[in-house]
Amino acid sequence: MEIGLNHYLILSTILFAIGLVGVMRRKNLLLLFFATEILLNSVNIAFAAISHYYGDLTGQMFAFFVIAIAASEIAVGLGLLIVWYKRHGNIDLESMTSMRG
Amino acid sequence: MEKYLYIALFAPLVSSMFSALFTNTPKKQFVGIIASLLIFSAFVSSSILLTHILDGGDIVHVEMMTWMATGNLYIPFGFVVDQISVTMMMVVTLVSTIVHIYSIGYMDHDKGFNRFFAWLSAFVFSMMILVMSDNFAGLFIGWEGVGLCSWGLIGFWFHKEVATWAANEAFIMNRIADLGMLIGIFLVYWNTGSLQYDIAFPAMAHLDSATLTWMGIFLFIGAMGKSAQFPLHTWLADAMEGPTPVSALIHAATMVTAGVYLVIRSNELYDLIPHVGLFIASLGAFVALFAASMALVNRDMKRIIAYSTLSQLGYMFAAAGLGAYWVALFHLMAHAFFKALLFLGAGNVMHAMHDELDPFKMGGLKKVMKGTWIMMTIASLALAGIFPFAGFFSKDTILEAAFAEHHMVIYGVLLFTAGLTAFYSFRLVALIFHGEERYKIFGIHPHEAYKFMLIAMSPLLFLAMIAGIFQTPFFEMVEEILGATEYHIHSHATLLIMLVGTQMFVGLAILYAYKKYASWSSVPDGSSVIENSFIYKLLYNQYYIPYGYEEYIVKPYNELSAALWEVDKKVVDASVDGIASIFYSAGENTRDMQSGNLSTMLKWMVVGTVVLLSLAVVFGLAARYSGEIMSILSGLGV
Amino acid sequence: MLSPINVSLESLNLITLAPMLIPVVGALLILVIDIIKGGLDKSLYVVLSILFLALDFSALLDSAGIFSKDGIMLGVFDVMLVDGIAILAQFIIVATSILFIPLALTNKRFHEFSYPEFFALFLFMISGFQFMVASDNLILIFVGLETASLALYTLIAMHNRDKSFEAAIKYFTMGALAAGFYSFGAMVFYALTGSIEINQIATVLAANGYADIGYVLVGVVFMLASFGFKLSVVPFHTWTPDVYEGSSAAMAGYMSIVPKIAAFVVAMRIFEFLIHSGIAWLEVVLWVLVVVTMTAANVWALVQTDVKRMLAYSSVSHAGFVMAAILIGSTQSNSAMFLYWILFSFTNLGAFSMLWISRQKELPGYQKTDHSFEKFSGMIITSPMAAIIMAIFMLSLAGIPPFALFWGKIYMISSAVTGGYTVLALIMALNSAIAGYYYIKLIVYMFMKDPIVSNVDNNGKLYVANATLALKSIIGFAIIGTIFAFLAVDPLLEFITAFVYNSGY
Amino acid sequence: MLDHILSILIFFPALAGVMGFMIDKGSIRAYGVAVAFVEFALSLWLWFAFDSNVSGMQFMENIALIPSFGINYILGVDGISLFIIILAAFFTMIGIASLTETKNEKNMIITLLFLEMTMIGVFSALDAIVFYVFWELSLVPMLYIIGAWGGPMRIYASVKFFLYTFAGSLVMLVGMLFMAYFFYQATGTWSFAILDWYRLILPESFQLWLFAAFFVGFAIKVPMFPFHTWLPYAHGQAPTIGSVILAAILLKMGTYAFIRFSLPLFPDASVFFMYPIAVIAIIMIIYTAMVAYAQKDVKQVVAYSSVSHMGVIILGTFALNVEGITGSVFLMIAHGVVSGALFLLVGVIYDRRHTKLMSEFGGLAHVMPRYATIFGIMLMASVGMPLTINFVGEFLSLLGFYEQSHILTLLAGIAIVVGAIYMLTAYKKMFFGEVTKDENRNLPDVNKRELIALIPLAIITIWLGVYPKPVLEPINNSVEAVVQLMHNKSTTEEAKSRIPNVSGVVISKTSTREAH
Amino acid sequence: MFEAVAFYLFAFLTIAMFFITVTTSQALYALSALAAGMIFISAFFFILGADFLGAVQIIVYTGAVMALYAFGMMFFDTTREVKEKKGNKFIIVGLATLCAVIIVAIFAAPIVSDNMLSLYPALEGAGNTQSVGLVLFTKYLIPFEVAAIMLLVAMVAGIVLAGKKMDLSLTLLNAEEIEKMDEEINKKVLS
Repeated sequence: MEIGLNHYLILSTILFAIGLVGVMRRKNLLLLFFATEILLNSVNIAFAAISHYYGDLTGQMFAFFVIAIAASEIAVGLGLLIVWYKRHGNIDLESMTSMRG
Repeated sequence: MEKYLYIALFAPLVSSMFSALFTNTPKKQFVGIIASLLIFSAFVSSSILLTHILDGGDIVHVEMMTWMATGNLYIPFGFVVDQISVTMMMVVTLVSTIVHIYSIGYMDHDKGFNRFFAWLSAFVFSMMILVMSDNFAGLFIGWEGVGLCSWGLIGFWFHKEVATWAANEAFIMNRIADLGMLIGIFLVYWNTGSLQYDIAFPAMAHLDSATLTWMGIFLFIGAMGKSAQFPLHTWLADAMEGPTPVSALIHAATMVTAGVYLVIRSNELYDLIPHVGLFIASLGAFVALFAASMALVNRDMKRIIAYSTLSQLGYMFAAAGLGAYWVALFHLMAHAFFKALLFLGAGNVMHAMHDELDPFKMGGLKKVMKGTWIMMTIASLALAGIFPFAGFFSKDTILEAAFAEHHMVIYGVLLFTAGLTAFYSFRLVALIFHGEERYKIFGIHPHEAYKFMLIAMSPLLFLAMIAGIFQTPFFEMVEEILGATEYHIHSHATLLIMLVGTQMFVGLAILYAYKKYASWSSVPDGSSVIENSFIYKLLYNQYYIPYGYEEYIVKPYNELSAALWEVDKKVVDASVDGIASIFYSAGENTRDMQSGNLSTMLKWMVVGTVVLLSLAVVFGLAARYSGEIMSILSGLGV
Repeated sequence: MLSPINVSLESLNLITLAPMLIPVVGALLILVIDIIKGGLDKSLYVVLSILFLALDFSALLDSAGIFSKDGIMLGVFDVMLVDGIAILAQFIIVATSILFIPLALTNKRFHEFSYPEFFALFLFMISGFQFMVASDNLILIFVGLETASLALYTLIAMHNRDKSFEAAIKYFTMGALAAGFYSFGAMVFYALTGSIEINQIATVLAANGYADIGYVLVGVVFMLASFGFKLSVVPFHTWTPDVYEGSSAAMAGYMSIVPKIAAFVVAMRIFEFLIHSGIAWLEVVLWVLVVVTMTAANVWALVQTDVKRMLAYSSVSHAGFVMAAILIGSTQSNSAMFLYWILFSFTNLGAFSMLWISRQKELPGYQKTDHSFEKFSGMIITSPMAAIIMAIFMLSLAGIPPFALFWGKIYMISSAVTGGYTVLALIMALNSAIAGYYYIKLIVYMFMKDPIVSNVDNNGKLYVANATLALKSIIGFAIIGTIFAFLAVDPLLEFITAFVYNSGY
Repeated sequence: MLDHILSILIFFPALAGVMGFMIDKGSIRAYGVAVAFVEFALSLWLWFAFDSNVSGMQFMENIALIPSFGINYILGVDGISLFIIILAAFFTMIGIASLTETKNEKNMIITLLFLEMTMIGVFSALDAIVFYVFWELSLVPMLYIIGAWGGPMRIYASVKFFLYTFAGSLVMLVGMLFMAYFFYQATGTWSFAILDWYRLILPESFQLWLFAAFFVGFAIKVPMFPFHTWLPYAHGQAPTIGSVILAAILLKMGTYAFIRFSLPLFPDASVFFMYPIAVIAIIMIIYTAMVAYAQKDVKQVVAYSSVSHMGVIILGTFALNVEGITGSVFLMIAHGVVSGALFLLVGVIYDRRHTKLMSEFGGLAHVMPRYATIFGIMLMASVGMPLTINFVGEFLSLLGFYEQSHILTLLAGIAIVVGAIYMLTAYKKMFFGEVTKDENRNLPDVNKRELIALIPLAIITIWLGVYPKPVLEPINNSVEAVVQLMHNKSTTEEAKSRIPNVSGVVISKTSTREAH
Repeated sequence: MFEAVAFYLFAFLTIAMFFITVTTSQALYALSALAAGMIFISAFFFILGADFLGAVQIIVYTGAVMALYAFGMMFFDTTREVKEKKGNKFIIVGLATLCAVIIVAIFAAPIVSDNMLSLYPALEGAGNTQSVGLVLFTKYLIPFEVAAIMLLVAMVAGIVLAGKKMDLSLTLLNAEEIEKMDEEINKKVLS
């Protein structure tokens, strides 16, 4: 049984869906950030696979930059969480509803 | 001659404006005098014009200036003095001069003395415009002008609720008719291309009869309002709330005859449509009888006279409708004299009786008011058509005309009405001047009017007596434009029988009235048998027509108006506000979508994406399998 | 083995990089200055930023000159793409930034402006946006976008109070999700075409005649979601009101303009060729999104009680309005978009600046939020000039002629008319009427209600408490631009149309 | 200076308004009156310099504004707009002169000056966008006037006024953009110039849609049934000066626009929609007259009467012949004068009693005879008494429409009956009877300041009623040009027959004149 | 065959790990599962011949990112069980199902890739790292540099946000308080 591009794409999409579920489900911001990591990683698999099957390096490049972006996001995201945590002692998104309507 | 025309026309205007200057100042005697003088000058000018016309002079026709000119329409302020208008001018200026002088006495103690003359002269001016205009638009100016002045004068004592109510009623009812008139004018304009009499009337000969019929009907609707013909008659009786000189001038002698004037003026039109003429005549005859019947039982002196006016207007329309324009015009003139006299006499009585109007509360006044008694009696004789007074000549000619035209029903009705006329006129005279002095019960001390008032009335008395002799010269004067039909019964015997018969019939009616009322002694309190009979009640309540109007027109109008206002607020406006509030409440109801909860926000994003994704997939699959889908669909026969 | 690659420097066309690098240099300079000597006054950084932005602007002028002579420029291995719309967008970005940065010079002290990092990050952000618009390579777009976004999140948070953290976190989290969508979308396109350059994607797709329309649409959907987030298209807009409310008024005004124009340009690049290839689905979906965004945002704005939040929703609505340009996809509509956005930037920045100068630190009892409507009651009595200026901004936003936005509006609606979108044109017009209500609401408060007693006593100082000469000049600039926009419309229009047309849009 | 007199007329008040900020509060009224007087004098000069025999546009100005999009600053007047401009200047002048409002007087006067700019701008603009600019801009000062100085529901009323008219005009704006686009398609250049548009003959189906789009904007402004409900609120809540200007000038924008845009641009559509619009006009006339009758507040009576009269104006406009359109233009002026005066009069009593409920009055003719007299004159003008200004307009409007439909004119003519009913009833309630309320016993009669405003209006009312020629003639000439244009442009058979060919008529008219 | 086995094995493992990550209530489990999942993903990269990427994945994620998260977790004290309010499961499950359906719909059919041009083909005879390096420093030089800027931004942002500078909010202090604070700082500097 040959593993084709489609297998990877389906895998990637399943992981993406798991990430989405996590994004929607998580109330703890740190864990929510985990889910966003999953989103980006799932796409990376697809990029690498397409890159492989097309014999083209662009996909790997994209994945590379996605990793960089993910890393940067974490830095900023954790910074924000720390600020919030210092003030409120929690990182639950339910506590952030001072603005609404 | 133009000079005299302008004097006749504008002297009343000057008088009015002069008086108006003093509206807000206390009574000034000179205002009345100057106004009377100015009106008199108009009378003199009219007389000069009359002699000019009588001498066979040319018709005086002037165009003062342009009023409206646009597109095809050209309306000048143009005035014409021909045989018809000069007659009307004479009537108007004469009666108004007398009424002005009379009013100086009558309004002596009134706060609004100056204002009264302003309105009265304004009325004369409007009336002059009405009769002198050479086109329909000018006629309409006067037409509305007299309506306005009538409103101001009926409601002269504006602190009285009834007076102002009557004023508004008169104005509004006239307006209904004016609408008809306006439509008539439009018809004339769009069919003949002009509103000038001398262009429009000749042009009518070429029009088809349906158009002409409509024209005639609409113009006549206008006349019906102004002349208070059924069913627009109720305002006239109510208008008696105004000062009596006003009733004399406006609601007896001049304004109410404007409708007759219109029909006479449009004789060329009505000659072309005899069926409309017949309708007019029939309506006239009906109103003559109808109004007379109401006068029989009424207990208001002025209203009785008003009904008699109405009745006489019916006569005039009957004549005009039958094509006897000159007869109508002649009766109009004669009627103006004796009816004004009658009203002014009634004014004297009212003054004497401290504004008491119920003749049953008077009686025996001839002792204190001899002059008035004589005048009113003669005026009533004239009204009844007793030889040799004015009424005989004019009214009998109408009867003759009806007879000669073989409209026997009309003739019969008119004849019968003549008897009724005689009866109620002398019922009134008898109740006021004869019998016991019932006024004493009410502690009133009557006195005769100022002498100058009586003197002022004397020309009318004179004319009421002798106007008949003008019949022939008048006929000769107007035959040129009103048709030279003399209504002579071919057989002299028939004529004689008719004349004598009529006179006897009328005489009997007078005698009966005297017999019944000359020795009246009590004030009826509504308990007698006759007062409780159906017919009495019907007549006394004016056939319940005012009641009907109140109940079925005024009240529904009020209610409908109130309802429409509700509709305006609760349907039209509410729907506008509703649309606005749909947006607003949509905002209110959906703002919770923005719950402020980050998780919800993320879900919205995912939901949006998934929805779009599903749509995309559906579309993508449909595109991919479009061939198959089409074949399935076609297999299903879609 | 690998052979060395020779690349001639000229072929790199490094000039295309100049505008983006200038702010980077500026940012680094600021950081270095801070390291050498801390505690310097904010005015120094403000002026430095303005200077670098001015340099940036002149570099852009240079690019514009080259563009109008030689047409589209590619540079650095064709990653950079400097075409008309890139230049226009950068003009808007840089000019708005120049107008924004003096707003730091407030009378009162606010946290973010006291630290040089703010200015450094600000300049980095501008550079990020510039990269984003000046490329058709999805990677560079992504990286530029993230650079700018990460800086922006920090700038918001640096306002340093609970609401701003909340705003920053919300924005950040949703931004992370949007980044995921973006990368997934890019992946689909890459899978379909083997390329991540928009031109190339368009070419490949056109060559196979959109055979895999389903896949294309999946990619489009994810791109729509990701740019829908940036452009605050309903239902991806939910961050907008909270973030605007949480950040300082000045920042909110800035956010309503600059990130969006950058996103618009990219959206134009991505969606325009799809629209032109006649994908009915995209037309319908965009139509619906445009209409829903305009209308729903307006409807929500109606019920707001805070002016800033109201303006946030109004910005969403304006963005929806401008999105129509992408849907219509004609030269006229794209020009209209830029015209609209230039005029909008003046007006909106002015409006937010007016809020900014009235910002208090302690809220009196009648005021629940920073800029609640009650705060502005009777402003015409206590502070007439400010009230009139604010009213003019509101009228301009409502599209009352002859103020700035009206001209953008008619040109945009006209493009809808010309493009055959009659119903859309009507809806666009009628949305202005709905919007009228909430703009008028502020005018009602300012002009028709009685002033709050405490404000009468201090002569309306409240409304200009934060004002300094710098802020006043910015507002003066904005108000003049708003009122006399009709004089500038014609040259602007010609300039924009030429640039847009020559870029092939 | 005459070359730019229109620009001067438009921007002089605006400039003066800006300068007004520098004037001290105590002196602002004198300043306002002076400025308005100068403006009025300028407008009279415009009339003086106006050549009545020319039917086309005069004092044209043309400055490029956004040439690439066909928007240019084009101004001009003809007989149709001339008198409304003068009326606007006149009413601003007497409005400021008779101003009784003392709260924030300065703001009020400056606002009025801006309003004057927008009003004159609307009537002299010959470019659709410039027209639209002033049209919309005029809402803003009015919004402020109603909202800041009005009655208890002023904010609701002003916002309703603003949004309603704003929404309508936006639809019109889309129509304008379509029109420009069609022009662009036909000629290859963008243009919003009305005179350019006049040359464009559109197919009927396009005309119908565009007519409808323009109609929404105009109908709300007029206001036509069922879009009229903002008006009673606006009038009911507005201060006197607001009502006066609203009734006298702002409402005329709608009817003016019908003549300036709808008729000549879409002759076939005008004919097509003639009957439906006439029916609406008749509903306006009768329905609102009855609603007016049901009012308890005298200002509401006058407000609803305005709607009723506007119905007659609309009817005259859609007579589509010279008589009717001339009549409707004249009636615009007439209604401006009369309703303006009536609102001033209501303001007089409101200033004294701070109520407008008729039940609070009664017998005022005893205590305020001069007031009663002037009110009476205006009342009679309002009900269309001949020799007052209104009659000329009403007569011509109805006369004109009679050519199109007899029955509808008959129905519309009910105006003169129902108008009399509500007006006379209101007058009776206020002025007749005994004085029943003690507060009314010692009311002062109209004072000098009020007379300054009212006497000229009374004089105009009578003067133009007796001698309308100086106004009627220029209107007539311009209207003839419009009707001729419509006739030439119309494409359908029905339109050709409905719209008269004036050129033949002009000759015959001169001949009839000579005959006299 | 080996490839298939490896694919399914790692696919199963990644899915399982990530599933644990999003569902577990123990933060520590989640973190560990995430880290494991990241490593398994790098396995795919190796399978697919993207050695460089695989290495970067392990270094960056397991090395840097996870370390960051771990620090964060310690800071936030989330080593205990995380209590999360459960939202509406229906929405989540529904959306997930929809996603799944869509996935099947999308990728059930193969993507056509006949006319695919390889723009930047992996060089024959060169290792993956070399090829990547070549492309990265030519074509993607600019993105690379911009990524550097981005990391700088992230660094600055992280320092600013997490550092002391945010401890005292000038935004919330009024003028007098700020003055007092400045004085204190000056004193410190002087002393």
